Amino acid sequence: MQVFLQNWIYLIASVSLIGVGLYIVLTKENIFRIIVGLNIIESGTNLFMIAIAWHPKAVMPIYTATDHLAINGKVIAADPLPQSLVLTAIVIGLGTTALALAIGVKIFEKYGTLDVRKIKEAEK
Amino acid sequence: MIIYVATIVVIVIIITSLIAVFSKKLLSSIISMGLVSLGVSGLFFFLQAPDVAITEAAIGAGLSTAIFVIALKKVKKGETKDEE
Amino acid sequence: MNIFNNAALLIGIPLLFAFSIPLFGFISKQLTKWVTIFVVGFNATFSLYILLAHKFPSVVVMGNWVPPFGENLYVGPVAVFLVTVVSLIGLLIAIYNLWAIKGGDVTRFSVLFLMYIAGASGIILTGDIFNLFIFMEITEITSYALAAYGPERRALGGAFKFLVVSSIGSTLYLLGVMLIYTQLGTLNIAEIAARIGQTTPGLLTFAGVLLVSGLAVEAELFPFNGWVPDTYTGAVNGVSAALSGIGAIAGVYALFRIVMTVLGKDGMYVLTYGKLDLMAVIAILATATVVIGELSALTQKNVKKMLAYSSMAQMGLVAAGFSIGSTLGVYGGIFQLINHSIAKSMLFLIVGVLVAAGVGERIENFKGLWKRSPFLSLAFTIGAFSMLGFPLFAGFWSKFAIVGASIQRGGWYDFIIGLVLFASVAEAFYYLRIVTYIFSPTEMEKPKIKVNLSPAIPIFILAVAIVAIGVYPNLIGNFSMQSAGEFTHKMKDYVLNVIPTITAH
Amino acid sequence: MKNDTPKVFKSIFALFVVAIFMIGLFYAFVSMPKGWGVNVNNRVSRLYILKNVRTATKWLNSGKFFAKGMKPLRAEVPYKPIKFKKTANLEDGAANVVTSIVVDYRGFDTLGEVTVLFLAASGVMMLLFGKRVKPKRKKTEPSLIMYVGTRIAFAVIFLFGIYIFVHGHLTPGGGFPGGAVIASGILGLFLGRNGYSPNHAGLKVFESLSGIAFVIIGLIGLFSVKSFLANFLPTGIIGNLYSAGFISLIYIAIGMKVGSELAAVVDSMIGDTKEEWS
Repeated sequence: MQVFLQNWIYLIASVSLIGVGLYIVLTKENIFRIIVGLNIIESGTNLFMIAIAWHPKAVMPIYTATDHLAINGKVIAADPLPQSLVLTAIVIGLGTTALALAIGVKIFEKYGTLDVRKIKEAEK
Repeated sequence: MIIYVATIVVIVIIITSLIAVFSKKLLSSIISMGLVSLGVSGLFFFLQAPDVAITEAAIGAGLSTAIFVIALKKVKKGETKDEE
Repeated sequence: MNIFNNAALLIGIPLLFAFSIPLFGFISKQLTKWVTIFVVGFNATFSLYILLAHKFPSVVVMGNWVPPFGENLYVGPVAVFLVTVVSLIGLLIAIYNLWAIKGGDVTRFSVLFLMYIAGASGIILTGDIFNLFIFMEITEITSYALAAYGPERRALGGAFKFLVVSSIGSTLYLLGVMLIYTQLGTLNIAEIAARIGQTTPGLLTFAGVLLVSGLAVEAELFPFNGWVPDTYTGAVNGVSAALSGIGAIAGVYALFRIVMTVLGKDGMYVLTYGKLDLMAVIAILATATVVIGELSALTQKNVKKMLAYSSMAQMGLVAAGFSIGSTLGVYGGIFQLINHSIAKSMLFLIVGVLVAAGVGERIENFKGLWKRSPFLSLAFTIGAFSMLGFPLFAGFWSKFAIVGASIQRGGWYDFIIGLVLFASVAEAFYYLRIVTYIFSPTEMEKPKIKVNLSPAIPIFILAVAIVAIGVYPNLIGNFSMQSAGEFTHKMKDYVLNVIPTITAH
Repeated sequence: MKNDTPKVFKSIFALFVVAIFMIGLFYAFVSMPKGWGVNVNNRVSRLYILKNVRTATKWLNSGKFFAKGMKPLRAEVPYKPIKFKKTANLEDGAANVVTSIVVDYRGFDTLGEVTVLFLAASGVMMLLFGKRVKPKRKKTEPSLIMYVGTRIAFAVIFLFGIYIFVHGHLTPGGGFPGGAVIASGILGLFLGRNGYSPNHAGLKVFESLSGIAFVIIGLIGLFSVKSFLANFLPTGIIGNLYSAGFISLIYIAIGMKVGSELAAVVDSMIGDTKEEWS
């Protein structure tokens, strides 16, 4: 049980989050809800990237906590490279969210609605 | 056993994300998105990534949700009748 | 490995000035546009110098960590050639913007426009698969913001659509990158390209599908190009020109750098590793793109929307050319890509001038344009002829090359001949319709259109370029041929130039 | 999508897409190393953790690094023990390995990342640009406690943010969370008083100057060490505050930039504007 959870629980979580986010983006009509969906997708992706960097005996990749990130020449720390990539991805996600919200606010100012269908009708 | 705690957190996160799908009010959807981010940042801590956990908590869960709520205040009228 | 670290200035100088443009904005708004012109001009000059002084192939090492341990830029034949084209077209559009962009936050517009060009150059130059993602985000974020700029409200809808589609696309790309990382433990394109055969085929297939679907958004391939018409139509014309002239080059380059260099096998015709040949998949997607794009363009009454659909179809042709997989096919694809960028950005600029003069975007508005402005009419005709591949115009040679490549490959790739013919016939139909409208007489006398110097210069230069390439195709053709080899011979022309000792054990 | 598509079909279609996607990912996961199978020693991160890229570079240049069949010998790069607060003059002095990757080994990514945030903030400001107008709605005035409390809290939060990014090379954290913390302090000021508005010109100048500082640090590397974004300062003893070369300088620049940028984003989001096209 424990081994199964260690292998799969984070992957299941990340894939479910991506799936839920994708479902929101595909079905919802409100612009803000679509942005919520994008955010959830992003959380799922970040979780996936961290999950592949981890193994059950991992320690934090920081020398402040311990001198022994490697024992007998074998590294035991969690993989720091995906972690640094996720830092980047989080900040990029914030940028996209802010820009999307600004576009959404602007759409509401000019169309008076946040519903994608009504915006499409107003264009015709 | 930290893995069982993590399992509980994962279940909570998935339930919260489903609330984001099915809730009628936009605000509760946004708040549950923030909670998902917070839970994910907790998982990052279990996954030995404290840097990412801090960043996700400050940016993903905190500031992102705050900007969302501010933007929502500007479009207060758009919230109510769009979802049917 | 030749090291030429000063080429980092191609990214560094635009960044430096982009950060300082808000300070220039305190002095004058017009000044910020001149700063953009100056910086893009610097990029164009510098890349032209690298091209002509033959400083390539070389590697730019970032932070003193040589590849595959750190990040690097690869200044190969493709990169130099495409960066030169991107910065020259960007320079011309920046000159056009000098006149066209007024009102709103001009300072921030200049920042975004400058970084759009720099981001496209970064996509083309980078040698790291995650760095590619960062530059993709830079171009995408700038293009959402630029596409949403303008007084018209339809711009916002297009920008939002683009945002949603390409955010999902970049997430898929990131997942694909991480799947490859779990197998090979590196992010350097050269090392991945050399060792891609060591991965598990099933995982690699799925990773390849994810990468292709992420990159197809910017390359405007079929199921991922729903954003194209709305975004191109909604944006102001300078931005539409930049999207079709600069963004398209960067998108196609990224797609085929990943598919051919990273996932491809070395050989006479490039196939990809994994259980699925992604080059064949792309050929099918490209065919669908061409058919849908041309058929939709036929029914449009709005010239801008028609240009948008035509742009989509042309990108399909480019992808079809690449997907043949031989050096000749890639040559045709690159050549077609350059011709499309030049002609399409010129057409969008002309539409911009006409809209500003009050002519309008509908096809009926173009009636009797010849009397009102011979210069614009002639330029539009040149662009249209190049698009449909009329002999002695630039587009002819590239379509000819694609047909030649598909004959050389043979097999079921022969259908690309039919595809090119179909595209040419459809394009002839809708472009010549506009041309006949332009030259048909009208009863009503309308005032002449006065074209300012600032939009006239780029239109004139682009028109001259089309005619020059048409008369003397080797002007671009030689460089295209040189760059095509880099895509098809990945070990010799890419990997060994970046990591020379990878095969010395 | 047509307007009259029934909602059920749309949901079924979405579920279908999601299901295909999830099945594909699980299919990929089966053949992926996970849990006990993850081996950091085969990845390039091993070199970053051991801070031994220079040795690997030497091997690479002599053709020893790639074995037959192009297999890299990352797992055999020798391990030199690193003692916290004792070992000096490592090739990268940051005790936090994630920081050393973010700023040093993959510093170019971080420059791009800062640029992305800058461009997003520019986009928000460009879209919401216009003449400031009085809000139509009547707002409730925050109480005096709120007003005073946020101001006191701001000082503490500001200090905490600075702590986070100055200690980025020693403890978890760094420029981005530090900047975000500062921005949330400023957000508190917005909540504390109606009509609070920061000094816009000051924010702009601050943002530009810190961005320019980052690029100039990179250019100094280009002209002194002959490589863009190369470390040109001594790395000192690992674990000391004054160590790790240019990492703290870059993190200070990033922290300042992110803080002022996000504050500007919040400011343009909160304010009501009326756009004007001349």
